[in-house]
Amino acid sequence: MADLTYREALRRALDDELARDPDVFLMGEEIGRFEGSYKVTAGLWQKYGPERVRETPISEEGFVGAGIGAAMMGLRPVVEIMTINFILVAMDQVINHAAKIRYMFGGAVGVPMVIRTPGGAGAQLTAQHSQSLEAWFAGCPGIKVVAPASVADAYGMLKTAIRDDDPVLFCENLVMYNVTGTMPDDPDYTVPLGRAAVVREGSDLTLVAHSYTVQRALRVADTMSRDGIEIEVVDLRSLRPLDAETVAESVRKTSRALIAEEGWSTYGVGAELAARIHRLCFDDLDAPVERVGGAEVPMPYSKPLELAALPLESKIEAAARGLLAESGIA
Amino acid sequence: MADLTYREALRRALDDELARDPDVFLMGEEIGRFEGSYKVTAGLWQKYGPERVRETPISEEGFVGAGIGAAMMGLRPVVEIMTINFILVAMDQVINHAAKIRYMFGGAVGVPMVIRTPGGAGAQLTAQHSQSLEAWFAGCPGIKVVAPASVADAYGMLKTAIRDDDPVLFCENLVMYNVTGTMPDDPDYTVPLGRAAVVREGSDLTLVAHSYTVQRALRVADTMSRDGIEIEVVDLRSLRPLDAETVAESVRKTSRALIAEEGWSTYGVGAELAARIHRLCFDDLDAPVERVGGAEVPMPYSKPLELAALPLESKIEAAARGLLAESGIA
Amino acid sequence: MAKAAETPPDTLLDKDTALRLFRMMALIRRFEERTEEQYTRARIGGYCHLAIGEEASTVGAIDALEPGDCLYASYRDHGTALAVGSEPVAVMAELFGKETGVAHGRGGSMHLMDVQRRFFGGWGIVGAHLPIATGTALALSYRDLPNAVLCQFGDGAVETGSFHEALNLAGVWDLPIVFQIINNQYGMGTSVEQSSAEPDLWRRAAAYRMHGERIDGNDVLAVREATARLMGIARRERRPALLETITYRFRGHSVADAGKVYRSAEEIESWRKRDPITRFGLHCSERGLLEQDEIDQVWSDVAAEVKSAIDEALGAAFPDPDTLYEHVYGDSAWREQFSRMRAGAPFGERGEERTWQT
Amino acid sequence: MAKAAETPPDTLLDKDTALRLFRMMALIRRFEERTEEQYTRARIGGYCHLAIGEEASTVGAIDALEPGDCLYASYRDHGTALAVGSEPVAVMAELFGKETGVAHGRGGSMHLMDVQRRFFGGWGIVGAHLPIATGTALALSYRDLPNAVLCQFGDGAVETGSFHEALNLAGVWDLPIVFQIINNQYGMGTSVEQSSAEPDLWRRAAAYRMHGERIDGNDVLAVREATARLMGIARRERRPALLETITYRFRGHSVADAGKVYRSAEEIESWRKRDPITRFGLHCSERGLLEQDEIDQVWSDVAAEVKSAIDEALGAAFPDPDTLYEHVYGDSAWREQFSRMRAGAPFGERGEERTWQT
Ligand SMILES: Cc1ncc(C[n+]2csc(CCOP(=O)(O)OP(=O)(O)O)c2C)c(N)n1
Ligand SMILES: Cc1ncc(C[n+]2csc(CCOP(=O)(O)OP(=O)(O)O)c2C)c(N)n1
Ligand SMILES: [Mg+2]
Ligand SMILES: [Mg+2]
Repeated sequence: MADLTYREALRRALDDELARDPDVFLMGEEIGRFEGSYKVTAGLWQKYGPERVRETPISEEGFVGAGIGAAMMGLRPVVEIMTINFILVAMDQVINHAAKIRYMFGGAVGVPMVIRTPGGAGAQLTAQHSQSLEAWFAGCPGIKVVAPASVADAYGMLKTAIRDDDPVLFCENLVMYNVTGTMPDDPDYTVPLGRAAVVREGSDLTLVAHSYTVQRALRVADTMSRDGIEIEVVDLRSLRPLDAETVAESVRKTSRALIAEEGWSTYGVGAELAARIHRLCFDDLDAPVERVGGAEVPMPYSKPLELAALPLESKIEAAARGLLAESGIA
Repeated sequence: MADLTYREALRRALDDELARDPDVFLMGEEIGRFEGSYKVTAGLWQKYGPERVRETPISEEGFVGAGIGAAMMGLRPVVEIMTINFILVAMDQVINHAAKIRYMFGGAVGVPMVIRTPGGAGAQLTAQHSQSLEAWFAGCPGIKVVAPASVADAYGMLKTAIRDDDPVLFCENLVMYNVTGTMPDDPDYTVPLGRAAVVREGSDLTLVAHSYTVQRALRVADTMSRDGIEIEVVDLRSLRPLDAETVAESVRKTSRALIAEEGWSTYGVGAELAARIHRLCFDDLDAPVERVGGAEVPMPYSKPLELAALPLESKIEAAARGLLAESGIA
Repeated sequence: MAKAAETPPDTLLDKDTALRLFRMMALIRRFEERTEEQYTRARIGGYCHLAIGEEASTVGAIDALEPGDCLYASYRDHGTALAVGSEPVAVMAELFGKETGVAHGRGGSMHLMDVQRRFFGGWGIVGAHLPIATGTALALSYRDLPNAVLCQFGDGAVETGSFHEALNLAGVWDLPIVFQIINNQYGMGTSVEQSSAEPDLWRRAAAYRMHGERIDGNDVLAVREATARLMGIARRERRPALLETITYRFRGHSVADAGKVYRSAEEIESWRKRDPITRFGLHCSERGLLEQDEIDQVWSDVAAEVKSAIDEALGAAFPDPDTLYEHVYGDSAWREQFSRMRAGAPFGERGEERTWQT
Repeated sequence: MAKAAETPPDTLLDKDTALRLFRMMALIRRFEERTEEQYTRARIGGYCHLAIGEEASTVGAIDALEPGDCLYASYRDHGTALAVGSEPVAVMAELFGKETGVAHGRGGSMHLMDVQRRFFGGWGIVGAHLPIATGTALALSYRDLPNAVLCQFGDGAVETGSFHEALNLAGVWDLPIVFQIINNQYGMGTSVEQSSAEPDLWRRAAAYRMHGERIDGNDVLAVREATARLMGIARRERRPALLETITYRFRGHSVADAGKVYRSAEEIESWRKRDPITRFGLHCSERGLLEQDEIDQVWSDVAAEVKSAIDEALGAAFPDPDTLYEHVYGDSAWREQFSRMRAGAPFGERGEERTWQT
């Protein structure tokens, strides 16, 4: 077991897969000489050369499309979109193309492509650079959407995603990059896509989150534990498919569910999850499922406003306490 | 009261607003000489000329952006995207720009623009031409999303949308265009955005839908009424904001809720609605909220497959009966 | 820029080639005419875009491909599929939505393809397949293969951002790809003059320091020569090119469009006089390459071929609705998981969990 | 194409103009330097893109605007805002996220604007403001106003689909707009040669039958002359143009980038020698337009101005967090409805419905 950052875990997964499979190549803006806008690809251009670590012009629509066309030939492109906000200019390629090709062509050809992209907010990057749009992609058949929230998952899921035969949107998070954690020593370590994980056990309330919000959830659980309230934290890990069963199992035990996410709640990840939980745990719930998300505003720049908009620990905690109160635990 | 088609109601609303306000202009592909791909703008180019009914090249990103820039100058562009599937190439303009400008610029300038676009499936148009993507937009602060399901609403809501000071995504439906209905004679008739409507009263189950699916819902209600089951049908009309209170009021009465939609259920309109209903009607529900949507596949071409994928009346009815059975009514 | 009049030297043309080209154009013409008829008989659904009049642009270009070359096309792709060598019956079966269709009935008219023959599809979002085709060229280059990509699209696609990004990538990365504008002079009802600030579309190539060229797209030999030459350069020198072939669609944009509001009867008539098939037939008989009875024979052969394609396709089975969830994802574990989903229910929900049936 | 050396005739230049141009460039330089310092003192958050070295391209162009002309810029916009005439204190307050900022603290560094002065913003998605600026030109034309739009963006934006669609629309619709590429030779760490198949970016204009021109962007007079001329044509003849101004950013892409991995020390040094402000100062003193003590006075004036802007902005109030939901929608009924939402809860949910506080 080694301690390293989320960024470094991703870098190692890329390095390992580049070394393992000559069909794997990276593509994106500034991922070479510049080492990636967030330095995830540092050193790989030097190591693998410009063909396998391909720097692109500012043409997301173009190079996501190029990734698709290369993947249809059996290559395994790992495309970096600098932040998820910019994927909107390539949305047609992702939704109308990558996700539909295998089906539309009757199974004759697939698109084994990974799109890596960080989302999230908190560094005053303002409205056009602070979004968490993953729920939209998770609503689309034909792609898989994952969002690792730990160092080990970052490594293990990225490897699995690269080996997957279908397009995978691999959601990272700007704030996660410097988070440290432990990683198994096993170089063959992989994590299957599509399975949620209970990352903290508890009996009083199930708190579900994904990506960086899992870290917030764990901190809230720690804080509340001091008051004798034990929160079970479920890390979704995958948004499509959604492992509602693991969540439901937890809720059946705790009878209460709170979902926290960085994106906007309305029509967000928590909407689907709340719908599922109510359906799967109808007779087990002591109170309706509660949600906390980012404030439904274009993210403002000014720090006090940004703090008011973010789903901070204090807000998650307040919602958890509200939920407990509502269902009779004061 | 006059009987006319949904298409004609839209055309009249455009005509009336063009006549009323010189700042209103239309923009889109084939909306002039060609009269619109689905003939909604028939005759308007002849009547108002090429400046006010502006034909565009195939450049959705370009002309949606141009609509924004014109709206920032105080004009009121009504932009037609031929079908909602093509809006994905202009997604960045809608989400990162239209929706954010007022806020990002501290309220100094707004974007009074309407984007009209039909969605829906059923005519074997296949994967890239059969989607219902409105939920994604409805998840974004800064825009409003509406989807009229009747002739009168088509007319009244389009007028309101054009007069609104913010960007409105106005979702039409390919199958709706030929649907006929009655329209009030009042030339000043408008319908406020953001309010759902109970379009059929009933006591046994609340069936919520939007756009063309409301028509399906009404047919299901008629059918089941013959067996003595009375379904209350709520037409959402607006997806953002979502009038959850009108829905909840109905569910408090019927104790059962089923949501039907043409899009994919997972992370769809029904997800948000189910989450809200459970929250607002926690103690009133006899069974968990049920959902029916389009099958989660890229739409196949072949008729038997397409029929299997569509949320047809038979499937809605089966779900309604299942829900009634589940909550003790056989 | 080669001029429209510069028909390439006849030395290129032997009898076999003449027959092959003529036969393919005739097959496509006949196939399209019967397709229109099948559409009006409601055996074909969805959109139906015919390319009657554009046969030379399609056939001339595709005839220039070598084994291993890859092809992309727009939704106006019936002729493309036939030219590539897909079985007419498999193409017609696709239009009928049958399981035996080239895409097993999943794709329909706009999404024909034949991956075995390296035809990577018919695509429905205007301009969007250009970046994808560019990626396939990137794969050829990455794997150091000696082939190139031919990417066909309409004049309307030239105004999309995808066109710009794809051509720039191909240029800056030195990719083996030829972009062919099948300029039929209209995108639906919009003329090139109305949609393009530079109506000489081939000139757009200069923006990418790329070779650009316009030729008479109703001259199958000119198209074939230019495509062969440019694909040759793409294969050998990894230099992309933009080829504009000027042609005309006799029918409306789709079967739903009469095609008459935005263009005059005279204009249509003047192009009918330049019918690429009649013209090539004349060319061949003038040069003694094909006799009139051979030409007649071709027409009756292709008519029979199309007829039997229709008959056979009519008899084929529709896909089993139970296979609805197949091919959403590729690997078998996933396939299994998803095949048990209940139609209409949220993703991942199992049919057997519910007592009632849909 | 005008050559870099062709400095326009000095007759254009009177003392007032010389002083105004010099003063504005000096103000921007000083402002940017102090901004960098404020950033390192953590008074400014988010990204911070400095345009030190690019002052002539900004100031020369904006000085050529007439009342009623409209301006768009990219996120590298501190100098743009100042050149437009926004108060330094309001700009600095925005960078500090204060309520008195030009966007009331909502926009920050990348989204400065001043609608009163027709500066329609600083935009963060590369290339995406080009279509928007085109729409503003369309509005000018629709309303038959005698003005034009100046739309500035970086060399990197030229490879986006938005560039292509915007220029084509402007061309085919004859809109009054000048597209100015502020070519600082890099998009982050990527050189123009690496990202553009046609590195002479001005040549891209030909693809839209548009006038294209490259000038020395470190020569404030050349920039001013070319902009004035092209804006004049845009205003009078409704003809768009593409203007490329070659310049260099001395700093990294943002404050987080040292700017040294992708370019050599020699290269940076060689450009420092062409510093647009020093150069213009020299030009003015050689021609007797400005004395050295006047130049010194300008530098000390702008230093004082920036200092007082900082001091005043520091003292200003932050926005009230209770105003978080203001300006999401415009009309007051909506505003009221949304202002009662509970932060973090799904949209439309009211705070007062819950017993507990956030
Ligand atoms: C992005 C996008 N916008 C609009 C459409 C609708 N549409 C389908 S075909 C077409 C015209 C295309 O014209 P052209 O590229 O010249 O091809 P042609 O039909 O002439 O073969 C349009 C606008 C689309 N499919 N995709
Ligand atoms: C669509 C999009 N892709 C990527 C980015 C990230 N990004 C921000 S600035 C930049 C470089 C832009 O270079 P250029 O246009 O030359 O402007 P400069 O920074 O040199 O002023 C990139 C890639 C973005 N903001 N938008
Ligand atoms: Mg065409
Ligand atoms: Mg630059």
